[in-house]
Amino acid sequence: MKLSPTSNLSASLEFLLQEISGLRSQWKSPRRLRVDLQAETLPALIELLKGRAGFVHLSAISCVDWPAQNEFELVYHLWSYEVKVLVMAHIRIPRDPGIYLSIYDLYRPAAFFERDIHEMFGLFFEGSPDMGKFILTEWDGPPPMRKEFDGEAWVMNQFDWQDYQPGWLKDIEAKGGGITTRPEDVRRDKPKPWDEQS
Amino acid sequence: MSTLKNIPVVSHEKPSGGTGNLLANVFDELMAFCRSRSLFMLHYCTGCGAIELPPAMTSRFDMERLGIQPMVTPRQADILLVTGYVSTKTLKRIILTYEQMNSPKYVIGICSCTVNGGMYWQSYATAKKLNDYLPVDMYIAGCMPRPEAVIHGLRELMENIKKGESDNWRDYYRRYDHYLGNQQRLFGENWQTPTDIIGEARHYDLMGPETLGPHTALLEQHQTPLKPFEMTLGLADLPVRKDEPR
Amino acid sequence: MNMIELLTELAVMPLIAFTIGLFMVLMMRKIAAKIQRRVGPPLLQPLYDIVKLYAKKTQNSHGLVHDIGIIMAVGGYIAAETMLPVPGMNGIAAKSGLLALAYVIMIPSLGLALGVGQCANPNGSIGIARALTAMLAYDVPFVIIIFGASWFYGSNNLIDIVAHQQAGGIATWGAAKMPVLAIAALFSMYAMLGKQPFEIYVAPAEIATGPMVEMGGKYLGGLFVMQCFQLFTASAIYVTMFLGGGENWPFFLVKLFAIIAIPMSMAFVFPRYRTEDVLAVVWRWPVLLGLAGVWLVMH
Amino acid sequence: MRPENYQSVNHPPSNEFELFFGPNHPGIEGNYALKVRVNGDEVTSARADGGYLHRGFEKLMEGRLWIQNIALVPRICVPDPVPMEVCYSLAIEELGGIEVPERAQWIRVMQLELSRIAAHLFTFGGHAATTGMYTPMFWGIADRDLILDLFEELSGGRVYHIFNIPGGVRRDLPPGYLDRVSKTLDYIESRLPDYDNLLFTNKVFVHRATGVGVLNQEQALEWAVTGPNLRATGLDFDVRRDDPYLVYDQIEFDVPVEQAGDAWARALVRRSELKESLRILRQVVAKLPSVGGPIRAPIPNPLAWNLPAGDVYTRVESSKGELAYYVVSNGGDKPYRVHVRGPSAMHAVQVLENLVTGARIEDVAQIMFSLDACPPEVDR
Repeated sequence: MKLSPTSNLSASLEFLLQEISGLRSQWKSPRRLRVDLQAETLPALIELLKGRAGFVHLSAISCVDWPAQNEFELVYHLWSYEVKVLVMAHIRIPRDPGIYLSIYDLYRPAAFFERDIHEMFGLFFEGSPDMGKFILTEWDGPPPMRKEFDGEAWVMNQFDWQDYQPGWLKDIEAKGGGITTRPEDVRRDKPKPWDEQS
Repeated sequence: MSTLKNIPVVSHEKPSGGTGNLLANVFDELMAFCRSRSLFMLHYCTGCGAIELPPAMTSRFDMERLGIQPMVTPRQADILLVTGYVSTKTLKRIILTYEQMNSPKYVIGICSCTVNGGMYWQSYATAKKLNDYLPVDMYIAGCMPRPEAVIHGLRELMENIKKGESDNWRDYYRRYDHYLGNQQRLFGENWQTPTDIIGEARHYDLMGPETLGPHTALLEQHQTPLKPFEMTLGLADLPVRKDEPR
Repeated sequence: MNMIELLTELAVMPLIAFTIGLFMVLMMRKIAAKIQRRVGPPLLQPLYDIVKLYAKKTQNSHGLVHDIGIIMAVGGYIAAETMLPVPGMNGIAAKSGLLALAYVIMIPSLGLALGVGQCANPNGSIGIARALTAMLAYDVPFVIIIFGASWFYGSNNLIDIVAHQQAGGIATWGAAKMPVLAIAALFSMYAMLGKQPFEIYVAPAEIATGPMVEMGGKYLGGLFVMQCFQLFTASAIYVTMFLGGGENWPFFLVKLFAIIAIPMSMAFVFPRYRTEDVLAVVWRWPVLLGLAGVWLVMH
Repeated sequence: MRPENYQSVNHPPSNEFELFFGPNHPGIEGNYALKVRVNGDEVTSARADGGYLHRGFEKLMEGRLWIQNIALVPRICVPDPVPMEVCYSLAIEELGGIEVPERAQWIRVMQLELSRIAAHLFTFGGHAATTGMYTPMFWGIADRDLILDLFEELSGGRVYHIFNIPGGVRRDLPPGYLDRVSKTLDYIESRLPDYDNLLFTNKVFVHRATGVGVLNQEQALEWAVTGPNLRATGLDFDVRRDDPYLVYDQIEFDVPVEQAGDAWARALVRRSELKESLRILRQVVAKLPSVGGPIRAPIPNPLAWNLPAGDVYTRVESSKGELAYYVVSNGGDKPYRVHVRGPSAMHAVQVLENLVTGARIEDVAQIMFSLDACPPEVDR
């Protein structure tokens, strides 16, 4: 069954998606379909979308770290040039051991995104052609995009850039700091300069 | 925009001063003048600031009327323009580039990020103060400085060169231990460049009190002798496109 | 001619050539600036550049051949200048000829090839390979043109050639007598100067300035000096062969600068060819024109 | 004059050698590197090496307020910063359910198209310079400066405007601004024939660019090529028209398409897009005076602004291709995760490696510039 951009588009796409078990879909806007599914059914969904609905364009693979649930969320953004809909397929995989399957055999661009996620989150993709370092070749710390990596603390420890102490800054600090109005001091009911309409 | 006052420059006598030879002084003046009027710059586009250099070089602002022109390789260049934040990976290349240049050479840090990290102060990937790693002659602050500001900064550098004040390149030789220490702190103990700065300092009689120190001792300890450049970069296993279906 | 006079000429002729070459470089940069809608460099900019480069304090030498290469590059042109008669000075032009000149102006390219070869930079090696290919390209029509001109003038000696042309004013100039050959020679000279579209060996975006990649300080200064000589030599050979040589300095200078301005004003609106395109173009048009010119000369 | 430690280097004899393009090389756009293995004149394999411009944007954004990140995002693509601001603002607006006033949308479209023209003028020059012709670069960048002047008048910044904020734009247009926009457009339009004469009908340039870096449509789709590079392979697709944002559905414009898929086709598509952008801008200039109303929707105090939890994927058409932001909020005052999908992330790595392999040395730089790859988008 080939889809065509018709008015019953959503119905036919949803009909197609019923073939995947345990899948929840939700239209976020006329051209954005959010799909939540089990990690093991994702390859089936992607094959279905690419083979039967013309979703040939892998826009991106995003990774979100949820340390509280001890999970990584992977989001596959797929676009179809024919039906003009973007499907966002959300899956969750455990952070430990943090291994998932590559979709490189279906989508070539996945190689870049998977390599990027591997560098930034330490999530390994089996079957991806190159999991070597690309951006962080000079970095030997933990994967920086993980939530437990505190970049600011690392910077404070590594660099001594904060020895810049000009006189004017000392004056301000003597008066109690650089920010004269703290965010929590701003009263919400009072009109703000940025609320003015021109 | 300001010349660097807070970099502790080791005081040294001007090489031309005190010889009493009028002809030599005139000759030195002439060379300083020519140096100031002919600046070949190597603009390493380390960051955003590189986008304001093409306007400064091309028809509207036209740096060439001041004798400033872009050059392509570090061997030919006089000024190293570091245009923006320097990531750790770039900083290594900047240092290699700088050491390949022929003295007198000048470093200009453009954009606030080279001064103190700028808006990337909390970024794990960027080095914060360029003058910890290289002797910076001039900072042009701004995010990003306009072409006018860049040209103004270069003119100030020209003035400094003409007066013989801008010679921080000697500082790199004289205080190599200091710079090497900062580099080692960022890149690890086994950091080494292909250029033998200590040997050059000895050869050209540029040794200073801090050329040698604990960090250069560490360098000696970790230094591997310069090897012939191996013609392999680990590319052998890459797929060759021609064999793949087009 | 006594010995002292000759030695003086040998010393002065390269100096004059260098000075004229400096202004030719300036003119080239000014023409580029005008086409590119900007101001361009100040009057003495080429001189500042060279003095600055020679005033560098540290050098990077890659070995003896590297040094010799630069000496050959500059020395070859200095030798060439002494063989080119200029108004009032003949140097050793009487003892040499067009053929000797053609050999001598190949020396710089070969010297550069030696020097760059020692640098062992792959970019430089590619660049010099391209430069030698370009030399091969423009030398074929150049030799044909030399042959035709020598046949026409009945002499290989530049002093004779100049005298022959100056005998009857403009009507006896080489360009008036053998216009086809003159056009072919202009084409060949354009290729010899290595400006776009023939600028295959100094391709910054492709091979990061080719032969100059490892040249810094005094080495680059040597190349800058060589460029001045190169511009003068190319222009002076053309003027001597086809435009009546130098009867007096003002005319001679006008002719020199006018000839060199032609390729310069065309260069900045062209991209560069690929290497094989240079061969294809230079071996086709100037060679065909040259052969036609030789045929016309011989009949 | 030789340093004492000088030692000569012996090279093993070999047909093959390796060349570094970059990170500091005029044939490479920005701070990026390409290692190529060359046999004779032909590239046998290539490897992209990025990360020189890595600042960890996505990490930095997680540590800053929603509104602070507006100042951060344009830095992701330096030659074409406006789409970055707009795309990020669109994401926040979608998350927060903010309706952007119509006038603000038109002003945004005006900025986007001005920025596209500026970026394309920049690209032509770079592309021509890789083939040794520098005049288009001088002309293009000087003409681009006029657009930067317009931006400067509008926002105070030449390159980074930070003019779009969630809810709309920062300020209304200055008086007489549209006249000056029109004047600049007239000037640029009058310059187009010059560019055609200089570059687009230049036989040597056409000869150099034809058949270089050929990308057919199948490959383009396979490698997720977007934007002008995709349209140069014959696929008629534009995010502005097919996944419309702002008021692009009210504007008439064509999507220029070329079939050949080589460097020349890509240059031609950009050339035609320049004309279409001028056409869009003329419509915007004609329409803007009649669109009244506010320029900014009321937003809460941006220093204490918690966006509702959720995630959103917004994309816009930048001058390089499809630009997308995936923004996740967990209900806090800072983004929980921002993922930037720069168009060049595809073009500069896989596509470039593949196109360069089998090409010749003199075409490597041209392929990179004709793809209009922007390294900071790759590195972020």
